Amino acid sequence: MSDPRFRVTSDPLDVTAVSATVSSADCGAVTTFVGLVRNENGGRRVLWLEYEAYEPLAVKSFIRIDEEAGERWPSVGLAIHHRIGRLEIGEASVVIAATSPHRAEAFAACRYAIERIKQIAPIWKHEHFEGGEIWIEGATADPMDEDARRMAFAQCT
Amino acid sequence: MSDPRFRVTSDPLDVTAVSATVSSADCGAVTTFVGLVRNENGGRRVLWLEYEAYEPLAVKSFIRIDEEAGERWPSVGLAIHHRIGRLEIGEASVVIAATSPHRAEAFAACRYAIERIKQIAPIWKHEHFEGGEIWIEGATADPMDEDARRMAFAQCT
Amino acid sequence: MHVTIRLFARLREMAGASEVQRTLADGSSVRTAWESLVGEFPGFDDYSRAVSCAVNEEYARMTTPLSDGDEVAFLPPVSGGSLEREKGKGKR
Amino acid sequence: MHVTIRLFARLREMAGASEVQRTLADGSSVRTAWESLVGEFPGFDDYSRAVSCAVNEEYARMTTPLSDGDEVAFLPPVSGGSLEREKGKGKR
Repeated sequence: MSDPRFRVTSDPLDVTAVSATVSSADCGAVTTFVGLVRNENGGRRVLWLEYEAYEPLAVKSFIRIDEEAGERWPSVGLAIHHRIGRLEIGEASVVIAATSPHRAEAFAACRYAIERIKQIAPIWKHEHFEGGEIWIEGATADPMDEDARRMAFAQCT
Repeated sequence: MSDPRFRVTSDPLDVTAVSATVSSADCGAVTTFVGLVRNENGGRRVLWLEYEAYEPLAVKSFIRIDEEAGERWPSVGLAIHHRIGRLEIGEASVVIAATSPHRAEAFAACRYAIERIKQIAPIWKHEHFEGGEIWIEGATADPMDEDARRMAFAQCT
Repeated sequence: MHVTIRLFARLREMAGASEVQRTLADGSSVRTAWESLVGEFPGFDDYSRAVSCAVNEEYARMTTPLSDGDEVAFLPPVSGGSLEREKGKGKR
Repeated sequence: MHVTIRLFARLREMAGASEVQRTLADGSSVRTAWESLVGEFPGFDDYSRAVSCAVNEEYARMTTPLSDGDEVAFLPPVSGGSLEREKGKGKR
């Protein structure tokens, strides 16, 4: 059950380690995406973030995203690590690595994964800014929503 | 003259170090591309590669690619490191990092950079495979070729 | 039947608990569990249209029937990934 | 005038040198330098259509005029980046 490719953790994320879980001698391209905590959001001066997850379902959502990507890009290896707990400015909240013999597929699958994480992963961020705090609320998590999935694919082609 | 973002080196490449040259507190997204030496190419069993560069012009070509990307995506920070010399299977030949407040631009600029490197950077690979060796020859390097540049942009949108 | 309800993010804060227990009538669905919370915690009803749910660590529907011992989770709109391109859709 | 010519990859191998010196007539262009090599090294002419060039570490054209002391570089078709998606266009 504990696949090193899909993790929710309170430890700092390591791009090289995430990439290593999907690298092999026949892969020519590795594309990674790293989401970092910014010092500004919607005009607010951000102090730090707190990420919360429904951990077992979050890991399952990553596996689901990998399966969706695998239907479209069978040659791609995908890994997703998401951090939880308190994160300071500049720290990585999410790391995605996509490997493939060819670069086009690696880029596409990496982009697809971040779009889908934002749509369906049961993870929430609590923004602490100068003057207050706010729960950021984005998408209603519905993995069966085909329109959302099509929108995610549309970003990748 | 020696900008840490643009390097041609015989030392192993480090994704984290390349990303660090373009990270800042207002950047929310980092996209990287790593090209790895594969064990197979065109049906040949690859043993190792040897990369050769016209180093000063290669570094200038990276600066040029950054300027081209900056015209299209002004918020992006771009770094390109390319390795030369003998590389074993699984080693990184090129690392590109693109940072931006927004993910779409980071993905696009990273993809643009690898397309343009293949088009114009004065770098050559000598493939040593089981049974022989071969110089891989791709594109005639012409940075003024607007058709080539349009083709590179077309991969990113 | 007896179910455990997991709450996250702003729902957790409004309820003052990350987990609550409920005894529901046989034949209850996820919706029954949600409505029991809406009746108790002011503010929950604001989420009736946007909330999603899971049963026993699998995504579910409001119509999913419940059994004794189930773990139900209510998920406010999610915001994983990173802050880039967020447009401040959050509620205070 | 006197120029230095840098050669790379297969051109370097065919010439057996990474650098050669040439004395050219005044008014010579990059093309003059190239033609002096084509006359000397068999195989160079195969590259006459695909080669590109640089003068003093800047991209140039075959028509670019040369001056005494210039460094001219001839660049066979390039293949930087990585091997993915290559389709074996190389020559032996």
